[in-house]
This record gives sequence, C-alpha cells and structure tokens, in this order.
Amino acid sequence: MSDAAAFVAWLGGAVIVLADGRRGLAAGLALLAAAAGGLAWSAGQQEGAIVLLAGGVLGAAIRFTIGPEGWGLMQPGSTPRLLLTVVAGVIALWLGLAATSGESSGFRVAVLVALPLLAGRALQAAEAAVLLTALAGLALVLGVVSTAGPNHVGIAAYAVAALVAAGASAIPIPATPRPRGT
Amino acid sequence: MTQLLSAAAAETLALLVYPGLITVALFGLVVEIVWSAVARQAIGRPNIWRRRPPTVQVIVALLAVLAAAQFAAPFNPVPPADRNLVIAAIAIGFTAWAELALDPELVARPGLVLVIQACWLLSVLGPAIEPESLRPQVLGNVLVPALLPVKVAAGFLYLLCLPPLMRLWPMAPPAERRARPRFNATRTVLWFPYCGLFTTLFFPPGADDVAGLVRFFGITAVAALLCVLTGSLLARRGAERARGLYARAVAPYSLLLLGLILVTLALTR
Amino acid sequence: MEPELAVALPAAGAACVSALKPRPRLALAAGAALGAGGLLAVFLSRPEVASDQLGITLSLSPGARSLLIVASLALAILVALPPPRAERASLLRWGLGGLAGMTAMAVSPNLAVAVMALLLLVVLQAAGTGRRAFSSRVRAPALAVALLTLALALSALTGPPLLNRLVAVCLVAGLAAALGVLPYIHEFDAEEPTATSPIPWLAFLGPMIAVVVVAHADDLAEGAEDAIGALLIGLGLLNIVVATLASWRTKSDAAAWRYSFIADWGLALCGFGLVLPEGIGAALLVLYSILLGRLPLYLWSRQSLREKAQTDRPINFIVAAALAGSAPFAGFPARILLLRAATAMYWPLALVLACSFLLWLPGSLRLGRTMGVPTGRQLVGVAIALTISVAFGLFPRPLLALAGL
Amino acid sequence: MPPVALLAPIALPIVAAIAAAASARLGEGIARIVASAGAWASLVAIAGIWLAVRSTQELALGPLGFGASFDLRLDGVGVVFGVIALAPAALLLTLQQRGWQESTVASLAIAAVVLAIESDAMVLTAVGGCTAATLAVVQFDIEDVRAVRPAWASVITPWLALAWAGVTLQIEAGTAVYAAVPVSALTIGIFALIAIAAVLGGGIVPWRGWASRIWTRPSLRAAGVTTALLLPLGIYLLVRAYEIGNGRYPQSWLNLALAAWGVLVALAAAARAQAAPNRAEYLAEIVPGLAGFALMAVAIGSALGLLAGVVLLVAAAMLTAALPLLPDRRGAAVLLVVAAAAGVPPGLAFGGRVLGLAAAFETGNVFGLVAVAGAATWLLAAAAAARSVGLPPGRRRLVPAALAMVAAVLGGVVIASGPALAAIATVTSDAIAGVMNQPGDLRPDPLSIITVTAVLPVVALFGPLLVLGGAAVALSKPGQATSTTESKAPLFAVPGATLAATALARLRALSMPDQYRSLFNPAALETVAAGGRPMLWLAALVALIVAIAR
Repeated sequence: MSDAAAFVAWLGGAVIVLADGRRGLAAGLALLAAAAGGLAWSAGQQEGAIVLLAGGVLGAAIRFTIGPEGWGLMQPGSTPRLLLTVVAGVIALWLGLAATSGESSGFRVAVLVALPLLAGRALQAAEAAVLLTALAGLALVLGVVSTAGPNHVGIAAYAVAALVAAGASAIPIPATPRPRGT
Repeated sequence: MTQLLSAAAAETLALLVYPGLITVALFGLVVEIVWSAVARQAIGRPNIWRRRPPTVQVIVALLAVLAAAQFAAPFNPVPPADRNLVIAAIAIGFTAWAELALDPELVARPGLVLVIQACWLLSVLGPAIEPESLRPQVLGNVLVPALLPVKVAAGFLYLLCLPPLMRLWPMAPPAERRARPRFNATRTVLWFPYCGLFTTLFFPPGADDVAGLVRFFGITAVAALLCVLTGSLLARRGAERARGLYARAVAPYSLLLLGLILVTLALTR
Repeated sequence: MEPELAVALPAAGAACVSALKPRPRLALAAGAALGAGGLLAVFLSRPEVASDQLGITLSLSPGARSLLIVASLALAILVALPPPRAERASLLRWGLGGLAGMTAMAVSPNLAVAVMALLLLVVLQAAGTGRRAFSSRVRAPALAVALLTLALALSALTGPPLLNRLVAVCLVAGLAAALGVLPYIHEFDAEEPTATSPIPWLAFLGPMIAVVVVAHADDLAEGAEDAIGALLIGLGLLNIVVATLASWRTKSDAAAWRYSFIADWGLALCGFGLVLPEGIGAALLVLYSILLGRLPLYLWSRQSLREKAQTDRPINFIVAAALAGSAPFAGFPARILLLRAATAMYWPLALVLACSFLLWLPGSLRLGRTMGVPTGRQLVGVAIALTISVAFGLFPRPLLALAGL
Repeated sequence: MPPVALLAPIALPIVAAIAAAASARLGEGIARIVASAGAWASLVAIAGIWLAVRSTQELALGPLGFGASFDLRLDGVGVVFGVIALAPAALLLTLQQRGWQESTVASLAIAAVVLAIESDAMVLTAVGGCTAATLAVVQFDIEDVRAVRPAWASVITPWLALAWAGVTLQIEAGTAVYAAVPVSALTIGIFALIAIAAVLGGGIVPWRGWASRIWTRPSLRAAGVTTALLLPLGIYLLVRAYEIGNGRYPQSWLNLALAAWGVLVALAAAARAQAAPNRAEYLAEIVPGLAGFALMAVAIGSALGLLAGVVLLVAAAMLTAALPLLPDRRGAAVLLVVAAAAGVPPGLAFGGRVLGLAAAFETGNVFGLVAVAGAATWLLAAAAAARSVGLPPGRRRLVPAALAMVAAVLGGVVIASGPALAAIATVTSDAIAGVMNQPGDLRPDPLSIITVTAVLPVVALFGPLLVLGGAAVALSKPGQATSTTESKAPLFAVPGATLAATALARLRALSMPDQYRSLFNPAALETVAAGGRPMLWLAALVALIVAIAR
C-alpha cells in the first residue's frame, strides 16, 4: 500500500507543480492527502490516516472554491516544471530505494519526492493560491513525517497537520500589493 | 632633623660656594678671558653689580651649579653617594634650551646643537651602562681593560662636542650683528660644568687633599684649553667646514661609539 | 494544564483583539488580560512539569520559557509605549499571535509539531496585507519549513554517514531561512508595516525558532553534532562580517537596521555553534538584547526613519553604544561569554570574534543617529530600553538563571 | 570600616550623575557643582577607607553571570591610582563650565574608572574600562560633534583585549582575580593582551593617537577629564600584571620591549612637539610624552622604576588638570606649565625622570641603552618646550584669569614638589611592596630615595635648590618677550615623516580602477544577496552540502 501511496504522492505533487488553476491545485492537494492517508494507514495509524485525509480533502475542497479559474494544467511555459516532476521522481526513486533504508520504501520515496516538488513550487510560484496549496501540501507531508523519528506523538500530530493544511487553504488571499512608490 | 639640616647645609654650600656658584664663576671668568684673548673678542664690562642679571643667565647659572655639585671634585661637601650623573648631565643639557626659551635670538642652529647634544649625552652616559652605576666618581674610577675602549672613545667624543655646546664655533646667532663677539656671561658659567664633568667622568678622582685639588682643576683647565683650541681652529676653518664636521663626522662617530658600547655589553655578558 | 493555557490564552487574546476591532479600548483590555494570563501560565509552566491533557505531552524548556517571558515583556513595553503612528491594538494582536505561535513551538514534544506551528505562523503572517508581493513574503519561510521537514524525514532514514550531515545542513539552512539571515535573507521593503515585514522573523519569532531547532538538533543529527556546530559558526561569522558592513554602508537607514538584526544573529549563531554553556548563554543574551533592546529601538526609530531625521544628540550616542554592544550594555557580557566559549574551544576563533566585535561600531553610530530626538512616550521607552540593557549588561545572571544556565 | 564602604567611591559619582541630570532644570551650574561634589566625594571616600584601615579591604557580592564576580578590593595600588585618576578629574569638573549632560556623563565615567580600579578581577576591570571609554566618546560628541575625537574602535579594542585576557585566565587558571592567579598562568600571550590593553587604553602609542589629538580640539573640557581617567587606568593594568606575576613579567625581554616602547612614545611626542606649528600643538604632546616616560619607568621591573612611574603619573595628572585651564597668551602660567612638563629641576617631572633613568641604569644590560635614549628624549623634549615659548597660540579660547592663575599654581606646584619625592616614596611604599616581590632596590627614607647604587637626597638637594632658584629668579630681570607672530622653524625634520605621510595619502587615495568596478559593486552584491532569489538560496544550499560533505 505504501508503494502505491508513494506513486500517488508523486502524482499529487506533480499536479500541484503543473497546475495554475484552482481545480488542478485542489486535485493535486486531494491526491497528496490520499497519499498521506495511505502512508499513515500503512504505518498502522488508521485514525491518523483518516484525520490527515479529512484535513487534506477539506483543504482541497476549499481550494476548489478559491483561486484562479479552471484547471490550468500544463500551461504554456511549463516545460521546466514538467522536467522537475520527472527528475524529482527519478532521484527520489534512486534515493529512496538504493541509497537509504529504514521505514518503508514507500514512505521514503513519497517523502523524498513530495518535498522537493512542493518546495520547488513554493519557491517558483507567484500566485498566492498556488503558494498556499504548496504550504498545505507541506503540512500533510509534515504530518506523515511526524510519525517517524524518535518521539512521535500519535494522532495529535496528524490533527495539527490536518488543521494547518485546511487552514492554509482557507485563509483569504490578501489583496495584490500596491505598486512600489505609490 | 639635625641630619636634614646638616645635609641641606652641605648641599647649599656645594651649590653656592664649592664646587658651585663661586667656583663656577671664577673658573669660567678665567677661561672666558682666555678665550676672548684667543678669539680677539671684546671683553667688554660685564657690570653685573649695577643691574639685575637677566633671568636667562640666572637660570643657566642655577643649572650649572646644580651640575657642578655632582662632580667628584676634591673637598666636595656633597657625600659621594649623593652625587648623580643624570642630574649633572640633564642640568648641563638644559642650559642650551634655557637660552632658546628665554632669549631665542642668541641661539645659533638649534637643530645642529640638538644633534651634537645627543652625541655629547651618549659620551656622558654611555660609559655608565656597563658599570650599572650613576655615581660620577665610580665611573671615573673605571679602569677595567674591557671597558677602557668605550671610556676613551667617549672621552674623545665628549671633547669633540664641547666647542659647539660652548658656542665656540663660528655660527653667528641671529642677534649677533657685531663682527667681534663680546664677552659672553652665559658661557662663562658653563666652562666649569662642561669641563669639570669631563674630568669627573674620564679620570679617576683624586684624594681630598691639595694635590687632588690641583690635579682636578689642572685636568679641567686642560680640557677647557683643548676646547678653546678646537674652537679657535674651527673659527679659522669657517662655518661651513664646522657644520660639515659635526654633521658628517661627529654624528657617525657617535654611532660608532654606540656600536662599541653594544659590543662591550655583549662581550662582558 | 499551564502549557496548554500558555498557548491558548495569547491565541485567544489575538482573536479577541481582531474580533473587537471596532471597539479598540475593549479589544486592548481583553487582549491585555488574556496576554497577561498567558504570561502567568508561562511563569507557572516550570520546566520540570509536563502536561498531558490533550493526549500530547507538552513542556517548556528553561531557555524557551525565559525567551517567552522576555518576549512578553518586550511586547508589554511596546504596547504600553507604542511608536508614533502605531495602533496599540494592532501591535497587541500581532504580538499575541506571535507569542501563541512561539509558545506552541516551545511546548511541542518534537520538532515536527514545532514546524507545523511555524507553518501556521507563516500562513498567518502571509494573510496580513503588506507592501511586498505575497510570494516574496512566503517564499523564504516556506523554504525553511520544507528544509526542516526534509531534515525530519532524512533523520528518520538510515543510510550512509553523509545522511546525518545532510540532516545537519537541512536543519541549519532551514533555521537560516526561517530567520532570514545570510544566505537566506528575506526581501525587505522599508515602507512595509513591521508586522508583515521580515523583522518579526528576525526579532520576535526567530529567537524561539532558533532555541527549538537547536534543542532538537542533536537528537535528529546524531553523530553530526560537529557539523552542526561548524555550520552555525560559519554562518554566524558570515552574517557578522557581511551584515555589520552592510549596516554601515547600505543606502537605506531602515535596511541598515535590518542588517544590524542580522549581525546580532551572527553572534547568536556562533554562540549556539559553540556548544559550551557559555556559548549558549551568550546566544541567549544576544537574543534577549534583540527582544528588549534592538526591536523596541527600531520600532521607535521608524518615525524618524520616515522623516529621514539624523541627529547628534547625547541620546543618539548612548543608543549607538547600546546597539554596538559596548559596556555597560547587554551586548558586552554576551561578547565576553562568547570570547570565553571560543577561547575554550579554539582560540583563533576567539581572535576572529574579538576583531569582528569592532565591526558593530560604525553601523551602530549610524543607527543611533536615525533615532532622531525622541520625545514623550518614545523618550520614556528609549530610557526604559537603555535602563534594562544596562541592568542586564552589568548583572545578566537572573536572565541566565531563568534560562537554566 | 565595613567592607560595604567600598561601594561608596563607585556609588557616589553615580548618585551625583543622577542628581546632576535631575537638577538640569535648575541650571547648568547646579549640575556642575553636584557632579564635582560627587567626584570629590569619591576621592575622599577612597582616601578615607584606606586611611581608616591602612590595609586591603575586600567586598564579595557574588557572581554577575558572565564569568565575573562583583568582588571589590581596595589595596595600596588601587588607592594610589584612584587618587591619581580622580584628583584632576574632580578639579576639572569643579573649575570648568560644562553642561549638565557633560557633567552627568563625566560623573558616570568617573564611577566606571573607580569600578575598574576597585575590581579584584580582570574581567570586571575590562567592563569598567570599556564603560569609561564609551562614556569618553559620548562626552566628546556632546562637547563638539565636529571636532576630532578618538575613534570608537581605538578606545574599545583595549578593553576587549583585556576581557579576552581575563576569560583566558579563567579557563587556564580557573580565576582572573589579580591576587589569586597562579604565577605560571601569566603566559606571554596573556601578558601581551594585557600590555595591548594598557598601551591602547591609555593612549600610550608612538603615532599621533587620540591621546595627542584630543588636545587640539577647540574646547578642552572632555579632553582633560578623559585623559585624567584613562591614562592612569592603562598604566594600572601593567602594575597589576606585576601582582599577577609576583613582581615579574613572564619574560624579561617583555620588560625591555615595553620600556623601549615607552621611550619610543616619548621620543615621538617630543619629535612632534619640536615641529609643532603653534603652542596648542605643542601642548598636545605634553601628556603623551610624560606617559611614555611613565611607561618606560613602570616597565623596567624594579620598585624604583615603579616609584618613578607613579611620580611621573602624578606630574602628568597635575599637568592634565592645568592644560585645559591655560590661556592663549604667553604668560607666567604658560611658562610654568611648560617648564614643569619639560622637567626643570627640582620638579616632580624632573625627579620622576631621574628616578626612572636611574632604575634603568641599575637594572643594567640593554636597559642602560634604553636609559640613554630616554635621557636624549628628555633633552629633545626640553628643546621643544623651549621652542614652544615663542610659538603663536594656535587657538582662540577665552579662559578666565582665575583659571589661568590655577593653571600657573598647578605648574608651580609641579616644579616645587621635587622635595616631596621622598614623601611620595614613603606614601606609596606599601603599594609598591604589594605588587613587587623585590622592593629591596628601594629603601624608604623620609629625606632621601635610597636605591641600590645611589642616594638621591631629594629634600637636602632639591629644597635648597628650590629656595635659591626662587630667590634668584625673583631678583633677575626678565628678558624681552620675543615676537610670537610667526611660528619658528622645526629643530629638525622627522626622518621618514614625509615619506610616511605620502604613503598614507596614497593608501587613502586607493580606489578600485573603473574597469574593475563592475566586478565588485557592493550595491549590486547587496541587491543579489537581499533580493530573495530562490536560485541563490538553492545554490547556497548546495554549497553548504558540498562544504559539509568534504
């Protein structure tokens, strides 16, 4: 299950990277939520999985209503982003399967692919909705990561991650700033 | 208290009478007259009894007697342990600058005088480095073979420096407009300090008897006459030659003496 | 229950102030009361006591507790003596929100939850209206969250020794990105309101982020502690040199103030990098002086910065001395502790630090002049800040004892 | 006397400063009176505490939190240096008109210096010294922000060095308490830091540093107080170093190097003085010259040298108080102060220099050469002093006749104090014995100063000389004052001075060639570094990874 979740995580991340419209962003976030839930479930955290999925889906639903119109997938000029998704996927596969061990292989690949994609999107994007979606995605990944490590705190961490993911999608997009000098 | 009073009385006697003020004045008067004869300058009439002496002469005289009180002269009432070479050297050194401060128009080429004074100071204090003592009579007594080269070289440098320091060189001060310089009262009080210090530093002190006294004043007088002789030679050679001698010969020679002192230090350690 | 209240009460206070915006006095009173409650809860949350009311164990470390108390004190001073043209309610709202986030980070049982709180703070600050583009306000903090998350992820994996060093790099780079120090300096607009500018990351939230990240660093990067120390010291020196020079030479006075915060952070990073207690103490003293000295002075200088006023009054020179970390102000004992830790570890580093301390002087003189001629509340505020700085400059022991040092 | 009384000398000036600031509304005069009262009270407190017990008093108030404890200790050395620093500062605070802000800051500086002197450990001394230095800079800027003042870095650096020395001692010896540091802990490195703090903190440098330049300011209020406070503090550190080293420095060549440095400082000051274009420029070199001699004497490493250093510091303190009170016009006050500084017999400066040179000769070896150089420097300083009498004033400051009289009295006192040398030696003998473990080269005597090889009958010789000199000068006829409208030519040109000036000018004129400007454009670099560019961030991340992976 974790391997499938890893693929879904890459897919969700890739969609967030490639989408400029609210529908595409919402879809990407939903996919990421599903992957996060799957990873949590495979780690034996069923309640956590449900909470993460709920938070992510709620965030995706909110994003579906806020942001630029349409899907905005693969807009002209998005070739570098497409390359990023492929390269990130390949590198994550190599790192997750060949260079590291510990936890499940799905967890390793999913985290190592989702983080660069979301971080890259956050660094590259100019649109607030896209940035907030990337942040929401990061919250979900954080939720997944919080189960690993020495002293994880169970469902509470998932709940906080879910809240942050939903909250990040829910905050109103601030008005575009005045141009400088006025 | 008695000790203080007796010591103060001895110092006062040394300052005012012997080897202080009166000795300084008498010796200086004699030598200055000799110099006047040699240099064919007008002796004039230093009628010091009729008017108050100028401050500059008073201060120079005070410095001179302070220096003279430190000499290893026979019958000097100042106890040998109480005499100090630095006091003597600095007091004499100050005399030139007292003139510059109070009567600047009487000082010729102060820059060159400063250089010569530095050379003179090296000749005075240089021999005191190795013996590690500032008692003039101790330095006069030094006859250790290892230290003699420095002592002899320093003595020669001392004599070389005397004429300019005594203003016996042919450099006319700014205010001197007369062709024949007149009797110089300030210089009169400097003859004994400069020449007496030479005797004190470079000759073993004599005993407190007449022979010692004669010996001390004899050597001092010879030093003064040597100075007069050098001064007259310089006068004949002219100002340019004199300046060249002191700028190009005496200064390097003093560096040589410095090197000699360093070598002696290294050898005796 | 205290840690939960320490988070909840300031958060509720911030919410109250926002909700009661039409009635500023009531908003102020409610916010102040809830904030005071939060501070009381922080006081009562003794380090040795952990709370498990929500199924999650919360506790405050001594260092974080002392920082929260100092930050609350700084906020109280600023709200009591607000800078010209600043609304008390707005200051209180942002301050309490920040305090709630800081407390949440401080009480978090692990770094993941702390980073979630950080992410929440990023989102909340981004929600404000600033002059910079939304993306430029969010980018660097988002990178910080991503890097810290990556550090958490990598620490959960096993692999070659390089993996631990990568964790160290991600932690330090994430911390630098969150703070906005070199090489991750946030974009800065002199005209932007302070709350939505990079200043809160440097001067209010940053200290807590640093304390929390450094506290968890050793667990996460086991075996790479030396790498963390080296990275912190390296970045610290880089920030000291570049930021002090920039604070002196940059064109804009407001930017000069921002660089001066970064320069102080250079000292703090060096202190954290020198893992000895003296180094940590030095870093904490620097952070206290940022919170109680540099931040309030910056806010009180904003008006004269707008008016481009440059004065050479005594108060300007005394402020300059305080900003330069000269004795008897709080920066000096911090520098002494730093010298001591560096000497104990590697004396050439102490030499470099001692020389670098002089770089504060020209920039501080410039910043002191930008204070203008403080009058009224501003003058009282400056006097209080200087008095506190002198008090802790001569006798920092109570603060260090509060931090368990 | 309860130990808590040790707080009084520090607290009184602080209270005075607060009172002066509070009384600002009542007028500048009130603030000045309050501040000067605080300074005098501090001085009286130090003297009173010492006279009451005549032994070291200690007060431990516990750790401060940065490795230093608030532990105070007043011993003989502390008393001597406290009095030397406070007396001129208090006098100037009393006599000079100054605003309430200056009075307040000066009082705080006095408190800081007393703290530095009373501190029983090095780190707290560094805190006090750094505070005093900072307040000195503030004073200068309050007085006249456009006039030349010490570079802040130059007055802070020494105290950072001292703090570093202190923390190093704490690490290596477990303590930085002067009286408790093991002798072996005073390594060459630590001593070098202390020496740097001493020479830079006191402004005892051969180049034209702040200690000389501040005297050329249009107003001399801050200059007087700052010099009075910081110069003794610098020398004080070297004396404490003897206490740490049980009467010795780690290596004897360090004594020699410091003594040579002192002579170099005095020589450079004298060289600048003999070329001064006006009297103000000459007067600016008086204190640095004396400081150089004091450093030479203290560094020799014998009790006699230490006594000479203290005597020279006393002379420097009195002249520091006199210099700001001097009028422009040539007169008795100027002549007396200049003569006193030049070291005419039988003055304090004369006696101090004679003792210093005697100490160097008695120490022997290469120190003798240092002594010869010192004597030559002394004569050069005398020549410069003589030349200065005819120089134009160089500044236009109105000084009340009463203050000029005070300056004249101070100059006269310095000249007439020669016979008091034995008394000074007796008073300071305990202090010197407290830090030097071989005081055998100086035996206390009420009438003379008895050294290893000689006796200086200060009362018997200088007393009659003073009486005779005074009477003779009074009866003499003053010469005509020479014209001072045009400056006199320097006695000599300092070798290499022109070359150094040209090199410095060229260095200052250095700029990046235009064609390379684009390579190093700070503004452009700032734009790149602070522009929030993600690519730069990623590059930095890669660089960090590469750096840490190696």
